[in-house]
Amino acid sequence: GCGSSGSSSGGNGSAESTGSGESGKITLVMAQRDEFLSTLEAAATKAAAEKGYKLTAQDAQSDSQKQIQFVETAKNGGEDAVIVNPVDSDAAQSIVDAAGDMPLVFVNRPPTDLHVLDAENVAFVGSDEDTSGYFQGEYLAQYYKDKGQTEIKYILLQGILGQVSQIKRCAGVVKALEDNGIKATPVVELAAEYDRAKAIDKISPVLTSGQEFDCIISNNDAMALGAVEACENAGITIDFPIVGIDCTKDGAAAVESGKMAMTVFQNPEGQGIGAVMACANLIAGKAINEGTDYDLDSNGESYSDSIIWVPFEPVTKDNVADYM
Amino acid sequence: MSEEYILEMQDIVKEFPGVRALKGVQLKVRPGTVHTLMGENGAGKSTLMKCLIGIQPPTSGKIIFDGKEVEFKNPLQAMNSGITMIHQELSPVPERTVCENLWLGRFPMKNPLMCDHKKARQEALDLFQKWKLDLNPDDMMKDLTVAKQQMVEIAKAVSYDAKVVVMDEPTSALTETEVEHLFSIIADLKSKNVAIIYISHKMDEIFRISDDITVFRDGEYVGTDRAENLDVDKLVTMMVGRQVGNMFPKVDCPIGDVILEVKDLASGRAFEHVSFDLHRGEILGFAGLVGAGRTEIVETIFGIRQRTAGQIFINGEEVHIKSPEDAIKNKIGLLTEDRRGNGIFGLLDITENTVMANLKNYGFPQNHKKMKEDAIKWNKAMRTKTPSMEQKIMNLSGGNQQKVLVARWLLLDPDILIVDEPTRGIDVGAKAEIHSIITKLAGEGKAIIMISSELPEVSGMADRMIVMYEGHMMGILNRNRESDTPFDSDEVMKYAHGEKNDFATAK
Amino acid sequence: MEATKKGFDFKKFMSNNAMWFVLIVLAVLLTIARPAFLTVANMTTLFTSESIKGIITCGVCWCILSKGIDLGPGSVAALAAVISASFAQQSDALNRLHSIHLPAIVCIIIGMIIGAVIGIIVGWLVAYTHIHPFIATLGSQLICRALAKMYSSAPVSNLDQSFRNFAIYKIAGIPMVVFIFLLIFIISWFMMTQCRFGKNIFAIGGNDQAARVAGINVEKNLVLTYMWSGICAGLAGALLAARTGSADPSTNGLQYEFDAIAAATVGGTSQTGGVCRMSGVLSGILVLGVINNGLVLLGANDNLTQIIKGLIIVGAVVVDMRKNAKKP
Amino acid sequence: MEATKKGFDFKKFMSNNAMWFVLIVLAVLLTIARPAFLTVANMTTLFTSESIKGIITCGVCWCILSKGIDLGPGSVAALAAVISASFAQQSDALNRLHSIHLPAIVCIIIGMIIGAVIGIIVGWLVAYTHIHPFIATLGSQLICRALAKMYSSAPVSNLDQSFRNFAIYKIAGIPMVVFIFLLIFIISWFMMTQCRFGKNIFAIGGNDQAARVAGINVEKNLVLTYMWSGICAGLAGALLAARTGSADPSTNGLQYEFDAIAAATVGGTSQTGGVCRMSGVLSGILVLGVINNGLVLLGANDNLTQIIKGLIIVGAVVVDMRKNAKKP
Ligand SMILES: Nc1ncnc2c1ncn2[C@@H]1O[C@H](COP(=O)(O)OP(=O)(O)OP(=O)(O)O)[C@@H](O)[C@H]1O
Ligand SMILES: Nc1ncnc2c1ncn2[C@@H]1O[C@H](COP(=O)(O)OP(=O)(O)OP(=O)(O)O)[C@@H](O)[C@H]1O
Ligand SMILES: [Mg+2]
Ligand SMILES: [Mg+2]
Repeated sequence: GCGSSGSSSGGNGSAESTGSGESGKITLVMAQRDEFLSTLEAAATKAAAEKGYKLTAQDAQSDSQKQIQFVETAKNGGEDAVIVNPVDSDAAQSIVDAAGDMPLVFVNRPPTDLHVLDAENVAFVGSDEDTSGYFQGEYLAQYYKDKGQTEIKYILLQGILGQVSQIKRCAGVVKALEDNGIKATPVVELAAEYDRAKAIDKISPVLTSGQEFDCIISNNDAMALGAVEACENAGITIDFPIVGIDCTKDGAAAVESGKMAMTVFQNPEGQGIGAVMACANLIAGKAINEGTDYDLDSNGESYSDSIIWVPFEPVTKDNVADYM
Repeated sequence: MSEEYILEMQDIVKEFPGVRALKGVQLKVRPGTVHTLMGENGAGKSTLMKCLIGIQPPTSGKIIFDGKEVEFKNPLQAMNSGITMIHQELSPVPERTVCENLWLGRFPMKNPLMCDHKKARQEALDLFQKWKLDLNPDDMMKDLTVAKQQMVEIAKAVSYDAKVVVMDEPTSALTETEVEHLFSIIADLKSKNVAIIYISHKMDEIFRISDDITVFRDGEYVGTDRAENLDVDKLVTMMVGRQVGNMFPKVDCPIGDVILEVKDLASGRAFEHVSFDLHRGEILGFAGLVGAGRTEIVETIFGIRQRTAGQIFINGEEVHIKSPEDAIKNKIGLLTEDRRGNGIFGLLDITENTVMANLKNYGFPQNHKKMKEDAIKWNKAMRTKTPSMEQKIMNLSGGNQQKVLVARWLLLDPDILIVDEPTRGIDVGAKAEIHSIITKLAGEGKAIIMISSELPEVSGMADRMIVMYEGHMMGILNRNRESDTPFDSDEVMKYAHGEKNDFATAK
Repeated sequence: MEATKKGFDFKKFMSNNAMWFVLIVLAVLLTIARPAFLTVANMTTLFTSESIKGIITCGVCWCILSKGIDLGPGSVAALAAVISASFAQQSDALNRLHSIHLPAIVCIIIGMIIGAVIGIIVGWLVAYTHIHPFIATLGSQLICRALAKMYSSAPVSNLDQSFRNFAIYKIAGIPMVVFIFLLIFIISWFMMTQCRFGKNIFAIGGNDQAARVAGINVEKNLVLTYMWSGICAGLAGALLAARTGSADPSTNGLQYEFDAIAAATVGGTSQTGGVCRMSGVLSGILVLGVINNGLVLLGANDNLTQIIKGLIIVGAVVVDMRKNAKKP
Repeated sequence: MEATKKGFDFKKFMSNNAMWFVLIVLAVLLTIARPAFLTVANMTTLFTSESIKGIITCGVCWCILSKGIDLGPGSVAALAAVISASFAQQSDALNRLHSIHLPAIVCIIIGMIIGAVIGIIVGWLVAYTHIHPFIATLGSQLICRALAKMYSSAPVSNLDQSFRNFAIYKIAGIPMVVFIFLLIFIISWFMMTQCRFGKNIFAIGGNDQAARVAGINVEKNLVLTYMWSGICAGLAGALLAARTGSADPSTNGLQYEFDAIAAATVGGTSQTGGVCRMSGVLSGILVLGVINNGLVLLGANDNLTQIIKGLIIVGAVVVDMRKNAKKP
């Protein structure tokens, strides 16, 4: 039961079309299977069932080739639409090619070149990764402005190096700090591959060696929670902000208890439901956001009507209750 | 000696870490002769040959071949210059055909890129025909008997038009017919002025074919002489540095109760209808040609091989031996014929190798002190030659490895000891020692089964002899205690070739 | 002992070709369950998606044959992918790594050269220092992955069409990458059965002492083996970039080595060295391909797919072992 | 031949303990570069971080000793982690998997039992079907990871403090997990040097045929070997959950098997079987630990860390090989 009041609105849309008697098949191709994507999958499966579709999920295990294969196989198998969470956002064109004229919805990670969405049958539903890190940065900037501090040193826990989410989240937080007039320098940048245990192991030597830092910035909640563990193990009182992204259940709990200062809610259920709705709308030839609460992209680009943004939402102690 | 030497090796020194295997030895070989190299196990014979053909470069020394000083970096260079070798330890590539093994590393080519399979096969056939070898180029190497694999090695060695052929114990896996065959090949090579360096521990062979004999002892050169100037006693004295007594110190001891009874035993097609009994104090010999199925019988009794029919009784009670573990529980020991394959633990030291079948006796936690004491005791009894008990067994010479294995089974103190080719590749001195130990064990009331492809050995030691032919028992012969020739060897050979069969009706 | 029968040996034929029968059975079952399986379109998909791993398998099977292993190909492919792709970026690419632009074929060759160089280093280590291939190639796996990420922290995309055509250009509806795979397969087969190099590797894998004693230059041949595996991995990497239109240093080729090793082993290549048949390797590649493809068509849950895949790999090898079954 | 000198053999001592010297050199260099390295706090951190992988290494080295390999531990650990953690969830946990709650020690034992069962299955396959351990354990890797994800798609968190204390409770400032690692290490050492089981495995790894003839029950001992490796992996998984406070089916234990194999091999365990010393294994674990820890302290870029790690693993094994240098 996650989902804030404002974010689970996809449900409204699905309720309208329940019992419409449609029957079809949708394949969901996930880049890998983790907590976030599993939640997304569950929401999408439920929404699809309500719309009369049978949704099958596939795990591409971080192999962009396999992803293309899944799409082609889905096409060969006569699926009605395919939802893809791309392994490599730069390889979106080849996925579009593989899908041919089958409706295709990218979810969660946007294609690097958004012009692939120009095709009739292609859409994107997701959250803007440029903003996730930015929210972290804005929060931190505010925090230090309040303290009257303009120079900070941070420890950065990175995801899998080279992945788009890692790159954008790191860039976003740095940019936000800069934009808000905070001079931030890294103490150390550690690649803990989104893993809690690796985060503990990597950050512990830094903590015990007594290096000075002002905050810990993490690319996701799991690593942030690892940092919390490591601090507790090392007997360090957490009087500095630790920030994460995802707002997993554990992450939200940690924000509530004050162990983490903030996280950024990325709405897996909204993305899952939105993707299924976009599929249904593509098949029916309607506007892709029909029946959802989400807006289309407003930049007025040629592909704007093919994008649904499910916003990131900063979560702090003040509003964490909405996300639990 | 005024003849030109085709090969001269001078002052060869070879050092291994902790061991000086060769301490400045020499060897001079005349063309068109058989030059035999003799010495106890570990004297350095194989090592010298490996130095010669470039497998292990000598630490120092000079090699003059065909008038030029040479130093081969690898076997290929040696082969290309005209020296080939049949190695002591067989080394076939089991998963390939005879043909491919024959042309290993020098497969005939159709063009610079492609192999010529047709030509390879044809040349193999021609070669086999020329040397009258009963080999099929298309057979998988792993399906051949050891003897046939050895014949492939021989074919390989003679197929190079070499000037010197080294044969390191070529007959240890051959039957008499094949040995005769090899000797005719050697004669042929001699007539073509090829020199043969021959290494063997079998005295009768040596005196039949040698022209010159060189003796080493402990990595040192003892001397060289014409074969006709030597006899067995002189030679043994040169090798061992002392006289060796009776080769077959058979002592007649009282034969006791039946301890082992085998009834109608079979294992697949390897052998069938094998029945015999074995008494305490008895040495039961198994004779037959290589491939007669003797090894399979004892492997089946010992539980290595699956029994498909028949019963085994020990002390009158039927036993079901499914693994060597069971066999050892029933106080049976087996010294296997394949020392490297299923005997030694190359990476472990002598102590561990000695106690390995006996670990149960060292308690929990294991008593290492007692292990070492036992190992020292039994290896002393076997006169194993080793720098220390911590030496890895793979660094010992073959004969010394064999002694460690004998020590292993003696330590176990089995009631029934089965020895399969116990003296294969062992020097005369050690051979006599092993024989006397076997005799002593029989005297203590143990029962012994002894397999040997050397008829004199079985004849010399056995109380009774079972002769096998192609997986069937042909006859059981009793020792004639009065005669000088306890078994009639003509008779034995008739059984062994299947020309005579006392059990024809049993089939 | 009995003389072996002459003529056609049915049992031997069966056991030598067991995987092909497994393949046929799988294909029939799948076609019954999902007629979409046995269509030209789906077969094209199957071959196309197995081609790149197939190329890697054609290299890795040599290492296994030589009694070694190669854990590097996935990472080598990633490194080759980013580097070769970086020379094939369109001039107006969003995130161009550098401004050097080379003809497509040269980019592909660069990928192969990268693989070859790494292969030579690994082979040298294996041959001359006697370090176990498992460790040498584990090292190359770690190092190449890191090098790929250092070379470019983000995916290298916006690649030339001429470069991409090496993978996706279609002849008679079949993408180029399939033809390249077949070419590599044939070269591998040719080397293994027709050239002295192949015979040498069989000998080295079967009994390296025997090979050495027979005058085979074991070291040189081992270096060549790992070089070949490297070349295949490098080519696979370049084609991977060409096929997906992007070279991603962090995910390209992840775990490909395991799929390749599994395919080779399912195809009867023995991990104890000295046994390999290219026809078997092909059957292994296809069995894994059919499983991957078929289970997707059946809509199986992917966790279940992994379990079935694991069971089939193990099961196939167990079945295959029975023909080499050691006597008791 | 001459007798070797009696008494202290310096050269042998050096070559047997080469890794300890490497370790000391590394430690000295690091301490000079970063005095924070050689502090009690950091040493505690280092040991704590390496303990879980160390436990896995104590199991994997047995498989390598027996001439096998175990690629399963990482996934087995993940499976054991989610299952054992699911029985230790607080009653008010956010996402409780089920309502069964068991005492902490029982949860840990459940983890070990899971490992043992998988180990027995794998060991049985290896021993009785003669399938190569690489394949058998590759299968267990795939299957266990999938099972873990099936068991729970999200991390299992909100664990009992009593369960977590098995890893994090501190005695004299040192977390329990370190003591458990040392206990497992000592058990491993004891079995290897003082028990018949250890000698049996040395024999099997050195020459399995000879071991059989010497009356050793090869099959039973192999099953026990993989069972022990499974137990270690299962325990490691449970402790991983206890340490991090959460069991994540998709990331727990990823690639741990490689770190373990690398540690064992750096510590002188030979991949060709029959050679292993627990003191060496410990040195291997610590060398890798020092690298991991030290490079973080030096603030090295992660990619660089991977490269250095790769080079050191390979380099260490090359150095170590020189003592076993095979004669040609
Ligand atoms: N690689 C090695 N390392 C250490 N010592 C070795 C090595 N190879 C051989 N030796 C030693 O060199 C000596 C000579 O061995 P070699 O094999 O040449 O004896 P041999 O005369 O052929 O004996 P055999 O009749 O048993 O075959 C032996 O003492 C052996 O222990
Ligand atoms: N791996 C095998 N595959 C097929 N047949 C075999 C195999 N091993 C042995 N045989 C057959 O079993 C029979 C006996 O073999 P073996 O040569 O071991 O006999 P042996 O009497 O023990 O001879 P020796 O002990 O003198 O070598 C032969 O007919 C042989 O062909
Ligand atoms: Mg010799
Ligand atoms: Mg025999």
